[in-house]
Amino acid sequence: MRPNPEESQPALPAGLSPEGAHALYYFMRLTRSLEERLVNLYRQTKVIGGLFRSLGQEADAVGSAFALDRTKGDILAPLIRNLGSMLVQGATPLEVLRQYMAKAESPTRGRELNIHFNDLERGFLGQISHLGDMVPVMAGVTLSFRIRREPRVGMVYVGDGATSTGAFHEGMNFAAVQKLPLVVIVENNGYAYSTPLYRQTAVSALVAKAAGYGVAGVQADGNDVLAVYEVTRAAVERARSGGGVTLVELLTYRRTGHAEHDNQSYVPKEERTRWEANDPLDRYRDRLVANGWATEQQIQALDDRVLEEIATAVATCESEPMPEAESALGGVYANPSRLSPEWYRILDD
Amino acid sequence: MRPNPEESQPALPAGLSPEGAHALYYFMRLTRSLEERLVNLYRQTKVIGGLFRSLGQEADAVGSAFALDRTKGDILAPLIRNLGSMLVQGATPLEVLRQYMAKAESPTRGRELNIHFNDLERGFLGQISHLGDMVPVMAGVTLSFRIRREPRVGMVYVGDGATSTGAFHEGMNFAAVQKLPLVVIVENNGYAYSTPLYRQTAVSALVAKAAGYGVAGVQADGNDVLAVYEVTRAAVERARSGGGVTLVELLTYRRTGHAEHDNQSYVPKEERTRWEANDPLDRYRDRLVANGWATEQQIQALDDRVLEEIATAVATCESEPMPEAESALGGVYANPSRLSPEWYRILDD
Amino acid sequence: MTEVTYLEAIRQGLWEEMERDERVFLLGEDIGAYGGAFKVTEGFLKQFGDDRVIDTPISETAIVGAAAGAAHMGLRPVCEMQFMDFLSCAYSMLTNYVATARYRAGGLPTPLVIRGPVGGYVRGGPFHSQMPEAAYLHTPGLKIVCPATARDAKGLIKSAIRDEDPVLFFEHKYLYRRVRESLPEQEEILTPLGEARCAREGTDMCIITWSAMVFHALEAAEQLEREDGLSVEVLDLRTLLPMDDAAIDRTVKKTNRVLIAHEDTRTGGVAGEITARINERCFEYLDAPVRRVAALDVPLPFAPPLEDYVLPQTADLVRASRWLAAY
Amino acid sequence: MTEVTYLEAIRQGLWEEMERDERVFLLGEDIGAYGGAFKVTEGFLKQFGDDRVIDTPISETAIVGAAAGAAHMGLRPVCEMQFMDFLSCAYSMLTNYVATARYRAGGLPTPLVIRGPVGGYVRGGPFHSQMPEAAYLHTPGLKIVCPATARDAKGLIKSAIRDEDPVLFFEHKYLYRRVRESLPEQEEILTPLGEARCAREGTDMCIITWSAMVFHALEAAEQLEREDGLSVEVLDLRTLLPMDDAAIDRTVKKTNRVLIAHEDTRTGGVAGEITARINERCFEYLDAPVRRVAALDVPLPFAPPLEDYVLPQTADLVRASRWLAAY
Ligand SMILES: Cc1ncc(C[n+]2csc(CCOP(=O)(O)OP(=O)(O)O)c2C)c(N)n1
Ligand SMILES: Cc1ncc(C[n+]2csc(CCOP(=O)(O)OP(=O)(O)O)c2C)c(N)n1
Ligand SMILES: [Mg+2]
Ligand SMILES: [Mg+2]
Repeated sequence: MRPNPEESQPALPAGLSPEGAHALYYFMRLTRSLEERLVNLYRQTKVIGGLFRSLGQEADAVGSAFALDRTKGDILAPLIRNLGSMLVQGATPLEVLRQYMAKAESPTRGRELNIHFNDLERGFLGQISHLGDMVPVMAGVTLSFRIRREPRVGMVYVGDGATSTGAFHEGMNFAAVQKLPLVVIVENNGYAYSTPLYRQTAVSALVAKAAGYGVAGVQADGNDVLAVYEVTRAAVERARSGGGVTLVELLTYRRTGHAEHDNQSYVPKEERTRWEANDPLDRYRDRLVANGWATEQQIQALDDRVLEEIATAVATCESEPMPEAESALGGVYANPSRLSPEWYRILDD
Repeated sequence: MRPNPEESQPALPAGLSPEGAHALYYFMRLTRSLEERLVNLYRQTKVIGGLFRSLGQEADAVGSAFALDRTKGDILAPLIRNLGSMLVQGATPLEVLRQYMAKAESPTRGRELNIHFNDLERGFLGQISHLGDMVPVMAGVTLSFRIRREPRVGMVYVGDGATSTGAFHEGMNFAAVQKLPLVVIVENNGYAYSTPLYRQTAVSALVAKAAGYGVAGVQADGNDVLAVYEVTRAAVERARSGGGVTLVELLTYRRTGHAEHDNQSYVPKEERTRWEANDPLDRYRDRLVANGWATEQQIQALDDRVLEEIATAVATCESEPMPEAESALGGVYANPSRLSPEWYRILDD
Repeated sequence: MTEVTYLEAIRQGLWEEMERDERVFLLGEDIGAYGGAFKVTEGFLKQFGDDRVIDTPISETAIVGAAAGAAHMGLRPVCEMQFMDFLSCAYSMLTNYVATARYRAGGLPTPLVIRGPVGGYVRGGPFHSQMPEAAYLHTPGLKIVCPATARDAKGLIKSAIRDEDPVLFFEHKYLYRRVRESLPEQEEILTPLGEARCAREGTDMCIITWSAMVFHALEAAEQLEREDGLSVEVLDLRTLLPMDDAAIDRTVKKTNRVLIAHEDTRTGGVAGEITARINERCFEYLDAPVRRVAALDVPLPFAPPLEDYVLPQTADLVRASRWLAAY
Repeated sequence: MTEVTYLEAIRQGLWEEMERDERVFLLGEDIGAYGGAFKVTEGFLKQFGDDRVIDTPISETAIVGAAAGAAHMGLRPVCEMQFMDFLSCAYSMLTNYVATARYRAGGLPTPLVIRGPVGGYVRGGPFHSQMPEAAYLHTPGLKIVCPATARDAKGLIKSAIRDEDPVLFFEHKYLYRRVRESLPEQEEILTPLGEARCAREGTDMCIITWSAMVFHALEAAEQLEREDGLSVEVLDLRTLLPMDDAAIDRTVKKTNRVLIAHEDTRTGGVAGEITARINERCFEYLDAPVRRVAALDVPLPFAPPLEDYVLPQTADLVRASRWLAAY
């Protein structure tokens, strides 16, 4: 435990500075507000394709990503509901908006959607839709760390549903055998699309799967950002010091439908109400204030900053064009030659 | 426990009659001797393709299959080293020889090799080479039992190596969630081809995987045919009575190479010697005699019967032809029509 | 006669077969309480119960493998892929286990249907827009069905369920709610697998196609008639495997100029196979090279201008047709 | 110059690249202590250590996925499939994740090689004999290499490892120990991807083929020269993706009669694509229909008479060539 600056304040978790505590709040708020703005844009049909919310899961994404060390080149692979993790790693609201609105300047130049984009320098590798695939891929990323003796850590997110995939299993097992510096965050948010946990697996807690792979397993309250931070930080430390894989189960709840079109008719109302009362942002805000880690004014300032940043980003993004049609070509291969299949396109008429 | 016929004899395991005890020996001996004969034929290049032995694993195959109820329509899906299980279910030496020698009268008419053949009436479904695939398939077989409310049980064999496949994982999880009447026999024989267990998985006992699927898990000495029978029988009972899946880990050892061409250079010699001293047939024979469950003469008679049956089968098989070339056509679809791709063959010149 | 959508036609076909034959059952992700991502199976759980409408884990290999096992035992499984893009996860089980079962295992029956949405034009990005027929064309033992109309969607799903072999049933998601047709309520619709349909008669040239591209072809044909006075035949293959060679021969021999149009990428697409067959069987009847119109050889991008550029459009068909007619 | 087998040539190519570039590493099942099912990597573990020669669990999806991750980070993974038949287990990872990475993810590099044995004529049965090039042809982003000679096997594996994109490297197991050639010891052999090789000059007709079928084609060509006085050109494509259209055009325009031969089944095989390309680009040069010789459309059976009947043989090439020449 770090020395406590003010006698009256409870200590922050190990490794977390007062600025860090504020940053956690900032990123959670940024996630929440950016998604709210996206819902608006979606209703105005300015978002192309589906919109996936992480409402109620912001603590799990932000707290876990925050446990990585951005000075050491750690890398994470997020899921669709890990906008917060991407923001922590340095993805910007403007990039996210551009992706959702299919703009020419988006990181994928309009080729891929939503938060499917990456920047290995900043430390995030975008997922593809096929669930589970990022586990083997991150096993490979962390294998490169081990081969090169780099003290870097990888983190990969998996939903409760995605644990059923063969790719998850093969990647977990591979990483376990190779004792790779990988933290696997299993986000148990109760549902996979409409499928409740008990139809996805016969275990009642997904952390039970750790034993089957011979790796460490821990569970935490995914709506408590500090708890998330603490367990993940321990897992990151274990990974960095050669202790291998940890499966971290974070218990949380998907408060919206699978995507904006889904009205959640399959969800018992009480269940939703119960989890609304367990909002991770509210909880953390109250705790910040109650523990004297932040003042109301500081929080207000963070809220204001978030809204302003989003407003600026939206303004920039909205005025931008979509990509030129012809930019769909190119980039399938590193060195397009006259022999490239791209070249073999519409014949001259 | 059934009443003990002779005061001086220890009791047989529940469910096993004295005839059953002899049958176990018979099937183990039949497996061993048939494979020995196949090695001969292989050296004479009469076996086409590779030859896979189960030397030292006969107890695991025979004891587990014997725990099924052949009067109730139970079905098993064997692996390459489960010749013994196939024989228990009623596959004949002649069928096996025909398969290995690619004969026209073989169950697959020369289309598939070795013990890749099936008869759902007798209760065995042949594997394909792709490891792990039979787990989902047997989940489907047992799903049909449940849908139709039939009191039948399925059994599927998986090697230590095959537990790493995505197919194994998806099938296990599916069966676990659906609580299907399926017994999963994990044959831990120490190696997958040349790969030792510790390079295949980070768990030291594969039974640990049961917890990750929320199913029952048990472990037994795979070289003790009665122990195998007992644990498997309990698992079969559990399955039949609605208790769902059991993962049964049988500890055994692959005393030969992966196939006949493999000289096992990667295996420590002491290890092999140790397991040679733990031969399941020797052990069971000694126990039969020591416990008064069989006389030396009875055992000799069984040995003789086995050799005679094999000799007859070999004689029949050797004289038989391979299939006619044209028989390669047909049977891709149920109703070959003029539109079938088979029909679309070599154009008339 | 009531107006039904393409989606509703599939729903009706499934429903009728489940009522007719108690061996038929459904399995897939979110098909029960939720009724499927596109609501094709809405109401089925309530009607048929959870032994016949099974919500599965996210395990495409297990879905296909379990369907095979149940099919061996005499049931008639119908699997839903949430998007056909995810059938790739069951590629090995499907091509190695399922497709070969009858041939290699002494006639082991494996009657099953794998159905689900395919296709683009919906801003789905590279993993929710695939038109993957070419990936499965080269596997003997499979059948591949790609209906374009509501009538065929209903008639073919029913035939697929009654078929003795594994059938891939590719539903074009762009058509789900855009196609509406009057279907007879009394008559049972059963469309045989393996038979193409002449969607439009013509004499100057033909467009051979299937699925959503049929509508582009019809649009192009009308425009070409109007603007160029060309008479364009449109052949809707409906089933790709087995392929209706007789119908292909007929239209080629009649029109002598052939355009093959598909939504999938050009290289390795099904048009290659069709071109080869035409070449082998009707070479002397060709007055011009067989032309292909297909997607460009890139993963399908997301942004509307990109997707529109990569996917074949009616204008592409018109341009290629004019080239053919002028040849 | 020493005589080396096709297998030894691959071994040498791998060895040289591992010595040259420390980013190159190997992963696969039983490739370490055992040296691989066919002993291609024998001695590598001892030389390069277990960070660069990694024995993996039986997890093809993990092998390919992990290779992709390591490749993103700048390493140069070379995966071995014990048999290419098992690459089907990684089909989704390969076609969806690996092949699209550069295109969809802002140029994300994924240089990796997946190598291993393909092909029949070895009594391997349906799951150890596949020639699966057609399954991957229709995925933009992949390259597919199928060497026939020892020289090409060495030169192409080296180029594949140096390539910036994912390469499938299909080694024909029938050729492993049957092909023997003298290779120069000093000269470094680097065969560029995407360039066909004229294996035999001829003027009356051409056979376009690759992998083991090249030898059948050469045999047929010799027989046809001897018995019929025909001059047959043989074009060994070597790389199927990208395809060397210029070389194909050249031989078609020169010989005007084309036979395409492949070991894979006919329907959906690569010959369809080649036929379509020839048709589009050289239609006026064709004096006869393009003919295909391929395996029959069944899973490859095991028994020798069956396998021999299903797979194309030299006699099939001779017969089809005579038909073409007489057309
Ligand atoms: C292999 C695969 N199958 C199916 C899908 C379709 N799909 C997309 S999201 C989803 C549910 C995912 O649930 P979970 O893993 O719990 O993540 P969550 O949405 O709850 O964050 C499904 C089935 C997919 N993307 N990939
Ligand atoms: C999916 C797949 N990958 C690779 C192989 C090649 N292969 C055949 S047997 C084998 C080892 C199997 O080991 P294990 O499962 O332990 O069974 P055992 O041979 O020990 O009985 C391997 C790697 C295969 N058949 N299937
Ligand atoms: Mg979930
Ligand atoms: Mg083993």
